[in-house]
Amino acid sequence: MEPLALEINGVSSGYGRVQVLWDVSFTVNQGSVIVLLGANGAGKTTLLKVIVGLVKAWSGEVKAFGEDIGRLNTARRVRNGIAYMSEQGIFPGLSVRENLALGAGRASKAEVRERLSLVYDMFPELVERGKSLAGSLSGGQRKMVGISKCLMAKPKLLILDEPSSGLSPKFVAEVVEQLHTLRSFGITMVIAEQNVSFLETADSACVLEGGRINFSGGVDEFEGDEALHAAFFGLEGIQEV
Amino acid sequence: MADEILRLEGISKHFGGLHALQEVSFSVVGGEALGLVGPNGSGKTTLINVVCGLYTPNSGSIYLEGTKLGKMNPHRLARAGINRTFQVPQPFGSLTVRENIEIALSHRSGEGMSLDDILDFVNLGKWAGQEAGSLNAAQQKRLDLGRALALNPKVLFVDELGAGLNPVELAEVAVMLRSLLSGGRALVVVEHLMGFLDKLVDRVIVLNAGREIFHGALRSALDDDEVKRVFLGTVGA
Amino acid sequence: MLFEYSIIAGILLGLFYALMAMGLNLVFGVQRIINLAHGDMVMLGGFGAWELYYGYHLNPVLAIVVMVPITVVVGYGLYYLLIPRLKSAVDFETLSLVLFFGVSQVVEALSALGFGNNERSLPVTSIPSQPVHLFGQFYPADWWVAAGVALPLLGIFFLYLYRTRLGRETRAVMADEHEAVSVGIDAGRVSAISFGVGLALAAAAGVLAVFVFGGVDPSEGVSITITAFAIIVFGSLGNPLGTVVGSILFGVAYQLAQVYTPSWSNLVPYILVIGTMLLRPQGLFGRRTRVA
Amino acid sequence: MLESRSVEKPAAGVFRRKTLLLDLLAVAVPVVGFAFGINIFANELLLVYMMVYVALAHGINISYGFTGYLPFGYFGFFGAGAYGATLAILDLHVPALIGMLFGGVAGVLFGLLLLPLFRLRGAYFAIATLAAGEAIADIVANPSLQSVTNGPYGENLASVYSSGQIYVAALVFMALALLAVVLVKNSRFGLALRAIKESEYSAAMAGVNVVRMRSLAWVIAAAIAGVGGAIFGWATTVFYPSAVFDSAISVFAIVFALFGGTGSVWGPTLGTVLLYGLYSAVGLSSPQYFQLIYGLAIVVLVLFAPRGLVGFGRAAGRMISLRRAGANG
Repeated sequence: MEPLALEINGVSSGYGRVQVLWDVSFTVNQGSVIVLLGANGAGKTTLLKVIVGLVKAWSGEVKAFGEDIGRLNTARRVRNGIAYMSEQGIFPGLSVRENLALGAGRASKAEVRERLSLVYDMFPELVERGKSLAGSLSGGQRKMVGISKCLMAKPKLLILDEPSSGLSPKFVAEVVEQLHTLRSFGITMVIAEQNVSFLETADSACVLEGGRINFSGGVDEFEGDEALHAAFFGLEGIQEV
Repeated sequence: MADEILRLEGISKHFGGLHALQEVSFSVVGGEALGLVGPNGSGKTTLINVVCGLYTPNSGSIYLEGTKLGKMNPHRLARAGINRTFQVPQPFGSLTVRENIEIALSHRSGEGMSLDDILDFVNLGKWAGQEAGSLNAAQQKRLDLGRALALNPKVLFVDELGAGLNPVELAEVAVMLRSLLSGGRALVVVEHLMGFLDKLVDRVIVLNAGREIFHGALRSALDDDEVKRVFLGTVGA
Repeated sequence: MLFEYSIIAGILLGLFYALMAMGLNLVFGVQRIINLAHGDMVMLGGFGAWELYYGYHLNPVLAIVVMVPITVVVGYGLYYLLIPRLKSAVDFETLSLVLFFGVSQVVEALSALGFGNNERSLPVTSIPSQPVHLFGQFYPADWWVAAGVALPLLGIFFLYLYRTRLGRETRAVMADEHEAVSVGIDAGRVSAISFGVGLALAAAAGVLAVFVFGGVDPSEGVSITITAFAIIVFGSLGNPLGTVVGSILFGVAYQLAQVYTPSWSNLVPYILVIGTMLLRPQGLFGRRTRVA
Repeated sequence: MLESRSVEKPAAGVFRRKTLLLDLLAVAVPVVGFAFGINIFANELLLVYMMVYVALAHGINISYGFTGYLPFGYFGFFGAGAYGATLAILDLHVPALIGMLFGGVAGVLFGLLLLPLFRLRGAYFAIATLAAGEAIADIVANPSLQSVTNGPYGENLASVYSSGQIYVAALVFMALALLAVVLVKNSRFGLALRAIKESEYSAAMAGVNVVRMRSLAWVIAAAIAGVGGAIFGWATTVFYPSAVFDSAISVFAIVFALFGGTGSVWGPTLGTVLLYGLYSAVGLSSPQYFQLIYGLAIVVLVLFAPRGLVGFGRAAGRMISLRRAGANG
């Protein structure tokens, strides 16, 4: 059997003394897409940072492709095929071309050229913007650069933090479309989002609330406005008390 | 109708080209708790920072009990009766819990809770002699609250006191905050957890991108299409 | 006439100052460290040139070629010796300042012990020495040499920073260390190399400083550090191009002061640094950033 | 004291008796030591310098230890004090002892001039004060000011030299500086400073007048440096601008304070006595070796014991008591 792409086991973490995550567990199959939903402050970003090693797990286990990666630093995890797009996602002060080149890491020049042409095939808009500063682009194009930058690493596992942030609904639809394409290439993805539109491209979903997972399952189990409502507005969670 | 404690009129704040707050107005009366809701970056904390003197607004005015506040240093506002807690707690880590509260107590010019009352109220009596830096996050947040209470504020901004608490603790905190409303104090509560707000406030203001998009009862906010769109994305839009 | 003289002299010396300050800005940009020992590295470069000239009859300009790779390696090692331990400190910025202050004291003491306390100078014959006549004024030859050497060195530095993979990674770390780590950059290695490159730039400037300042002595480090700091603050911290422009403006201002109020001209760097910090803390080319 | 208040003082906490007693002992021991030390150790000038440095290290203690602002340009206040006192004595013909107060005033005036620098954070503040110190040194030594300061040619106080008076003045000055630290450490003022150091804005939200408290601490530190410079000048008798506006003075004071441990009353005194003693033994004949030693000391301290001797002692004490507890339990 193929190993799981990602396995999070009982992870707790936080900053300094402030605990943000409590005993979080979930798994992602290879080639599947999972959306981590939750309101702001629910701990989505922290969870992603734990996965890529920017924040240390206080306890628990992080495994990628069957290997325990908890002790590796971020650079090593990235070289092991995990690409990460932070909420900012780009180096705004560097050109688009430089952003993409940085994404490719240590790849050879020929390799970089090849990957660039793949990325440019996917996002033809970026071709003519190669020399512009990434920060000067529109919000939608910036996300394009951010996603392309990750693709330049030829990732096996793609971790995206709020690809919809700062985008108008029109651009959100575009990004969803792009991720849909990536999914068809068989790239495993973990997407942290507030925006439920991303469920369209996902196989499964987790809902984080107050640093804990309170729903986890297939997207088909996750239908109906009520459940979502509860997840985001948290009315039910506390009324039982 | 109870007396108006705090009124904001047309408050705007820009950071360079970023409009963090645009024409925000509201008021709270004594004994009332108002909820302040909105996604990250919607301007809630900026609003508190403006009212509590960390930022000067680019336009608009603030009235405390009917008197217009000019540009005032934060410590003057604190002494005048405006106070807050912090989203990320900011205790004086190398001072003891007791000293943390004493500092604020020494600047109060009127009646109010004693040191022991405050320690009891925020349930930190046992830790009074400990360095504040050694407390856990929830305790530090309560210490923030205790320090704010020491100055006997007329209006208190509570910034995400519920984050990271379990449902039982949340219910306790809600009861604790409700009890602060007696004596004509006003609360403005920033929170993501609607269930928590539901126990505490009647009225909410929803901010998005620095603008008020909804003002009214909490329950009707949850059915408002604009609010849903902001929180959930394209659903219902 | 004197005005034109000040402008030209200011530009010539400005190029030298740019080389002198660039390393300080690079180290600051990458690690947010203010290397208070920077001036002492400049001083060591001067002594290096002196030793190479009298020990091996090596032309000072060639001495730069010899010293640059050595300093890069030394800086690389020094970085790993000092910085990682400090990273975990609460008050990193102030402590790093104090740390490099200590380093500067050690370097100064060792140089005084090794080279003696007297100022040493190199014979002008080691470089072309004919004063240059331009628009009716004479300019000392060593100024032209300093500018003529600084300009290509700065050019090479900018090529490195903007045209190589390492340079690109360096700028990525300067922009945002977390983001850089997220694309797999080994930020520690990049920082260590930048630290070495910063020292190498200082050492290269030190060779030229022997001529521009008329000599080298172990106690000159502090004033060089302050001047370099004034320049990089003025031209915006973390902005290499700003350092070049800032240096030239500083050079011109200093020369104007030298010509019109010579006895007060030494105040120029101090006024520059305090004035910039109070009036425009982001410097000439910095953008005002949001505080929260 | 500093703020009017109608609330009753909480009984416990602010003046914790035991620490206050220890702190007062930290004043008494050095004062008595220096008062009688002169009978044992005859190098009077050295003892005067040492007392001045004890006070200076405590000036750094107040500024850096309690408020977190490190004044690299501390020598600027010192030199301003030396010149302020000298000008008062030579031009206004005040008695030398009163001249020392003028030194303090000069230091404070220079300090007030630099108040806008508090807009800057940590390292920037440190360097800006360094630049200010170098600037005032350049101004005082400028030949165009020869009619006022005698420019680069220095000053001569031989006409008012009195070894007895100087010694007593230094002793009293050191005692006052130490008392100031005890007061700061054990008062609401000190509590407010420590709060400001941790978080300026939350201190303000606790009602603390941040600007006033910080300025007050700064003025105390400046006054200490000013009087210190004045006594130093008086004791040295003939001095050049480069002797009183020497960045090494800041270095010494900072290293002594850090070495002993800031935020305490014992630390900077211990640091000064040990290191300045070492300096007098090794440093005077071969200053480079001393510079090397304290340069290395700074590096080692910052990397391995950022809290100084006192912090080191406390940590060791904690270790021992833990071991004991472990052995008993």
